Amino acid sequence: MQQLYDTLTQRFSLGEFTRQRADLAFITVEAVRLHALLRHLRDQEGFTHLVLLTAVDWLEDGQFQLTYLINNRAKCQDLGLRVMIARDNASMESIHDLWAAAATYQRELREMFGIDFPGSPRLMDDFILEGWNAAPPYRRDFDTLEYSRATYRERPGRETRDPAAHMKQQLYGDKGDV
Amino acid sequence: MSEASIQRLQSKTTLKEILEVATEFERTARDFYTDLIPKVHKSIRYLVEELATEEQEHYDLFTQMAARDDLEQQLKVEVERPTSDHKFSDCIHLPDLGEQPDDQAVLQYALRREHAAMEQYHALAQGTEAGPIHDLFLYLANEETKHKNELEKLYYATVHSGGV
Amino acid sequence: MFELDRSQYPQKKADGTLDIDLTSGKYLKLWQGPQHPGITGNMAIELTVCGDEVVDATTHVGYLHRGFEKLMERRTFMQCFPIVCRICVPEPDFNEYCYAAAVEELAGLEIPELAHWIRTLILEMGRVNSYLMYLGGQAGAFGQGVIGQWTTYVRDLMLDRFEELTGARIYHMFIIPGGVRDNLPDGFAGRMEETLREIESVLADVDRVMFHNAVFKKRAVGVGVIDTAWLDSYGITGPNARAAGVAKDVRKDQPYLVYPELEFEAVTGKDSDIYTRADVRRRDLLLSLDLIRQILSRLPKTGAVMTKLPNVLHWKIPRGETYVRGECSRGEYGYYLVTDGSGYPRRVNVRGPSYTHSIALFERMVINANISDVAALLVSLHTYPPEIER
Amino acid sequence: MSISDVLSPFTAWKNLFRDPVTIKDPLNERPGAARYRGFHKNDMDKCIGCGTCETICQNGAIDMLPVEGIPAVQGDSGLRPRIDYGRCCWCALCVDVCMTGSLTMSNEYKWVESDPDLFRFTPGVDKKYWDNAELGYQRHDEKHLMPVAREEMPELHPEARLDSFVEIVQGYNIEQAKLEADRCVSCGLCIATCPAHMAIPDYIKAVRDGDYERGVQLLYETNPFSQVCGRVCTHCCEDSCAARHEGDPIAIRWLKRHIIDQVPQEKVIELIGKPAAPTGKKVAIIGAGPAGLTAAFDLARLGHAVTVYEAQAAGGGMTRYGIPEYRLPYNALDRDIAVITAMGVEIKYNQRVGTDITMQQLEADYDAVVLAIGLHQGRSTRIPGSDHPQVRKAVDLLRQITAGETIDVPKSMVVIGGGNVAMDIARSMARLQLQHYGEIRVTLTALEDKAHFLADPVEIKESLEEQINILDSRGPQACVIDDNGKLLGLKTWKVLSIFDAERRFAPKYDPADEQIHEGEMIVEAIGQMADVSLLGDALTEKLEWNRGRIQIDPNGRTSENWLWSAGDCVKGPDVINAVADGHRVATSIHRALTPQEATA
Repeated sequence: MQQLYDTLTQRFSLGEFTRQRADLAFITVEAVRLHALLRHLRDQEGFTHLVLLTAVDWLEDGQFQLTYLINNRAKCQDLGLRVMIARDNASMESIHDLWAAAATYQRELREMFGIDFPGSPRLMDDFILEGWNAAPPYRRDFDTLEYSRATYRERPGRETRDPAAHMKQQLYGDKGDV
Repeated sequence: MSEASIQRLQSKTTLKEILEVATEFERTARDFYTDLIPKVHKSIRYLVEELATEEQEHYDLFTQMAARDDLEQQLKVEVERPTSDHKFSDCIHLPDLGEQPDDQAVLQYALRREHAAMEQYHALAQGTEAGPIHDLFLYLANEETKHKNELEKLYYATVHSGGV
Repeated sequence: MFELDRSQYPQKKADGTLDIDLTSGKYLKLWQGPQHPGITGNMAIELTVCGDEVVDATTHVGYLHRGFEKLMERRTFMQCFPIVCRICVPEPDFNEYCYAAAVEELAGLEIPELAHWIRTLILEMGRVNSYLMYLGGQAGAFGQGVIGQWTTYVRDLMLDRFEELTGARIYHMFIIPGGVRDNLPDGFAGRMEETLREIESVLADVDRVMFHNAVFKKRAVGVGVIDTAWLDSYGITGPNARAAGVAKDVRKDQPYLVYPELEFEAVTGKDSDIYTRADVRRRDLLLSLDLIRQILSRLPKTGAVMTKLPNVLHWKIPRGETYVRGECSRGEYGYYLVTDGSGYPRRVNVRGPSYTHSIALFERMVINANISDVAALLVSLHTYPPEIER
Repeated sequence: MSISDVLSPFTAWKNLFRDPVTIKDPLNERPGAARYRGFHKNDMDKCIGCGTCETICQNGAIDMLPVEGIPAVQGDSGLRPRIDYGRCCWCALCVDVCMTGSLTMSNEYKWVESDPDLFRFTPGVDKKYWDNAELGYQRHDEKHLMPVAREEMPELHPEARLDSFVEIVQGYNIEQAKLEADRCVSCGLCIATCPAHMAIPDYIKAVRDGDYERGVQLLYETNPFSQVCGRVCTHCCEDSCAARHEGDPIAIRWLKRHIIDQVPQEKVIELIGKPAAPTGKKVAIIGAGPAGLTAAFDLARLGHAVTVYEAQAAGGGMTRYGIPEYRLPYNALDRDIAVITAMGVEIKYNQRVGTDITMQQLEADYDAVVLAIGLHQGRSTRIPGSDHPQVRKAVDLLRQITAGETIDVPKSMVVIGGGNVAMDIARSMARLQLQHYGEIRVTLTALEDKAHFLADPVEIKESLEEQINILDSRGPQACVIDDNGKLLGLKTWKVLSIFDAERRFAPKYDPADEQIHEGEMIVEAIGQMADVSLLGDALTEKLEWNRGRIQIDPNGRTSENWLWSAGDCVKGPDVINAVADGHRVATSIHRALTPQEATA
């Protein structure tokens, strides 16, 4: 994988390289260079299989990480391309022209993370969440617990005690001055 | 109560007479502890007070016993003099605990005394045939044993357990 | 005009949308699912038909969305373990394996040898279950109800084996981060052998009644062909790819667990139609039976089944990311796990093979198909909706 | 396609003659597999209500609730898990994680009710037909979800420590401490047992997080003697630790020490902040031991002017003058005391109340007085010969060693007693013997048998390592003195039994088994008492007493409203109890000194 990275750096400006396993590495790539790099990897380096495309929300950094995982079956290699994009008005170039299946991934990312992929087919069609009005739910700032508390009724009759607090109340507590 | 009292005890052989000495034994002990109360440090006064109360209870018990109707006949019965008599009578002596004995000294004295009493009543029980008197002595022996046990526990807690 | 290239019909506008007038009365919108018996699981297909020919199709998923990927972000690494299996009902074990392996890799845990063997055994047992269910479904899509009755019967025997090994029939929750929960029970291999023989005997019947059946062949041969050129474009893996003649099998391509030590060849076909895909799966099922025998005869009898874990209540894993895959009955199953040094996963992304098969690929394949073949086509892609929407 | 493809499907007809393969009556005939994860069982005798099952349940299916007839006691919260089967997913993580092994699963899986609320039940309390089921899910023999063995504490080997008073316990390094802290399940059962109710799970979490400053703040919330308690606390918390049931309890004491070891003293002072504004009230404290100084610390932080009167030349009380340096180095103690004095506490050393200043004077000069004098007087067996000058008391000798006085080290000696003080003096004298004569000849005799020694097991283990000749079940009878008045040794009888059937002290001796243990010196280490002579006769008479100790109310106040008493002298010997007592009297005094706001 190091060899591949060395080859690629001669043609592309690449970011951080992380060797995860002998057959898996991650490379950070600038958003503008991604499409060309993917095309090169697909057509010249044998990474013909788009394994998955997904996003990671680094809320504290104000960034989304898009991960394009591609596979070279012949060489038994997996390469993850990390693209960091701004979280606000997040937008990324579509790759549906490289892999038809990418359109589905991009549709889901639009729905779940609110990331725009201009030009991607049927991007604005509801994918899973038909009629969803709240914030994109896979963003880190969407609180599922709070949402479910606000949306659903708690089953009545549930209560619990913290052992330490219960023991304090039962065994010592603040008896006060007598 | 020294030479004379030993003589007195040795000369008695009927149950009635032994019982009288025993009652006397409890009475003198009670008076001894009662006199001791104001002399000891206030912090251990509770100990002497408890001992005095205990002896008073025994004294009361003996008095009640002597008053029982069924004893009247029995009291004339001759009883074999117990072998532990000597120690028992020893304990009637008022010990020299000094001017202001501490808790350990009081406890040691009380323990020795209870031990002797316990043996004495056991021996008396053995010396009487099965029947109410026999049971009574056994009961008394048991009382003294219990008291002694309590004192030993207290002794252990007071003297031995502080050095953890 | 249909005699030439049917895929050119209906014509499309420059922007790729259909050049048809839905109000013309020539077309009909037809919904198949989510409760249609020919649909695999809770999904729906919105068909636009002209006569009995499909001119457009849109798949609708989301009936089963439980947000597992998000739920995992607020569960500790061990707490995620019981929920991952629920992502895929008929073959839950790949979730357990991929999740556990990803966690172990990022946490730097080595698991004992015996656990590798037992994990492999479990995965092959799960594959058998999944294929048995598929065979019944594929035959059922053509109206052959009896096949499903037979395969369900032998699947139930395999569930008994699962029950005695793992303590549960459907959601096994047995491949735990750190290893597996226990060794095989006494006498397991013998009872498994009986089960395998019964499955083989039923499969012989299935072979006669389903695969050597004029009706089945008539309906399945030459229908629903996947062009090998589509494989990469649509991310096609597993039997769907192998039936097209490409020996894509993670067990061979990127061997994991104890597969390097087992003797087998990837099962392939060449016609890439519904029949071939069914046949590839039938033979793959027989291969699994063989693999189970190989495993049971070779696994270590004793040894640790789990490695020592840190206290799982506050188990933290350093920042990192990885992807772990396995070959499930439907293709490449994978977990992309990102950790951030906390006690919770930063992101878990589940790659189920159905994701591309049943949406992008299916929507393309179903064009110009006959309405009566739609269900069979979908089943032939062997898709499970829960792994699409996770 | 061939003719056989038309015919072969007809082979299906053979099944016409087969029996159905379904089980006719599965509800009655089919037991779950031996490992089946069925309905829960909970063994009430083993469950301690730690709630770890609730913590791990990812479904939120478990509630911890009080149960009639199961009171909260030390080491058992009295709560029991109630499971909501509307949520349970049968993953059995609760069984795997259970700290006592009480929570298990049966192989039963059939339960029919018309009322859905009945599926919320407390296993082991709500009786079910599967309570006695023998089969069911078994977690693997080795518990995997957390380490059960304590991280080993680095210690000096006997050879390395025997000739000096260098501290034996080395303390965890950061990595070891994290591993040990990692084992804690944060159930908090220990908090109730700790006399000072320290925030144990929280400060252990601080170790896990590496946040030592937070750790120090947590320690100081409840205990200004972390250096001391981190080394010599009786750690009764560890007896309540949930981890002890299936492994070693968490080394709570060592983790406390680890925290305080990581933060420099100046930082500690900075972290706990400045005291409140002066209130103008004055408090005198008699005795600079843990109880007195804890009270002093609290009161000073509340803004009161605190003066501590200490008879010895240095502070710490029994922790300094009773505990040998190899267990508690003086500099560790000094650091604790320095933080306390940094709060403005004035300690007057070498000031013996009763001699240098009277109680009456203190009563007149201060708004409140705390008596925290400890137990510095040794008890004697008072066996014959025990008044010989070479029969010494352990506390006196230990005090002399600490004070650096020259001790006439005997070539051979006998220690009477089986408690920690006996071990302390035996081990201290052994070190001195080795320094002086190059060999150790210390015999320790105890009334108790080894199984009932009062000393900590680790003390006994280390004493044996240090060549102390420990003889158990020996009752001292007399100190043997020759005609010239020279002490020869101790005569003991074998103790046949020490307690009677009712666990009461009733020693039985076997006079036939008599031994004489050679010794130029005999040290009595059987017990201690408070020297209350400083009170004077008048105050002694005025005060109420309770079985030999000054009577105090629950807040530590005596019958004299200006006088409080705390620590060993009223509660018996224990550092952490003394600290707790110090807090108690400080709170009480603060309330007494602060004008009460009128309540509506």
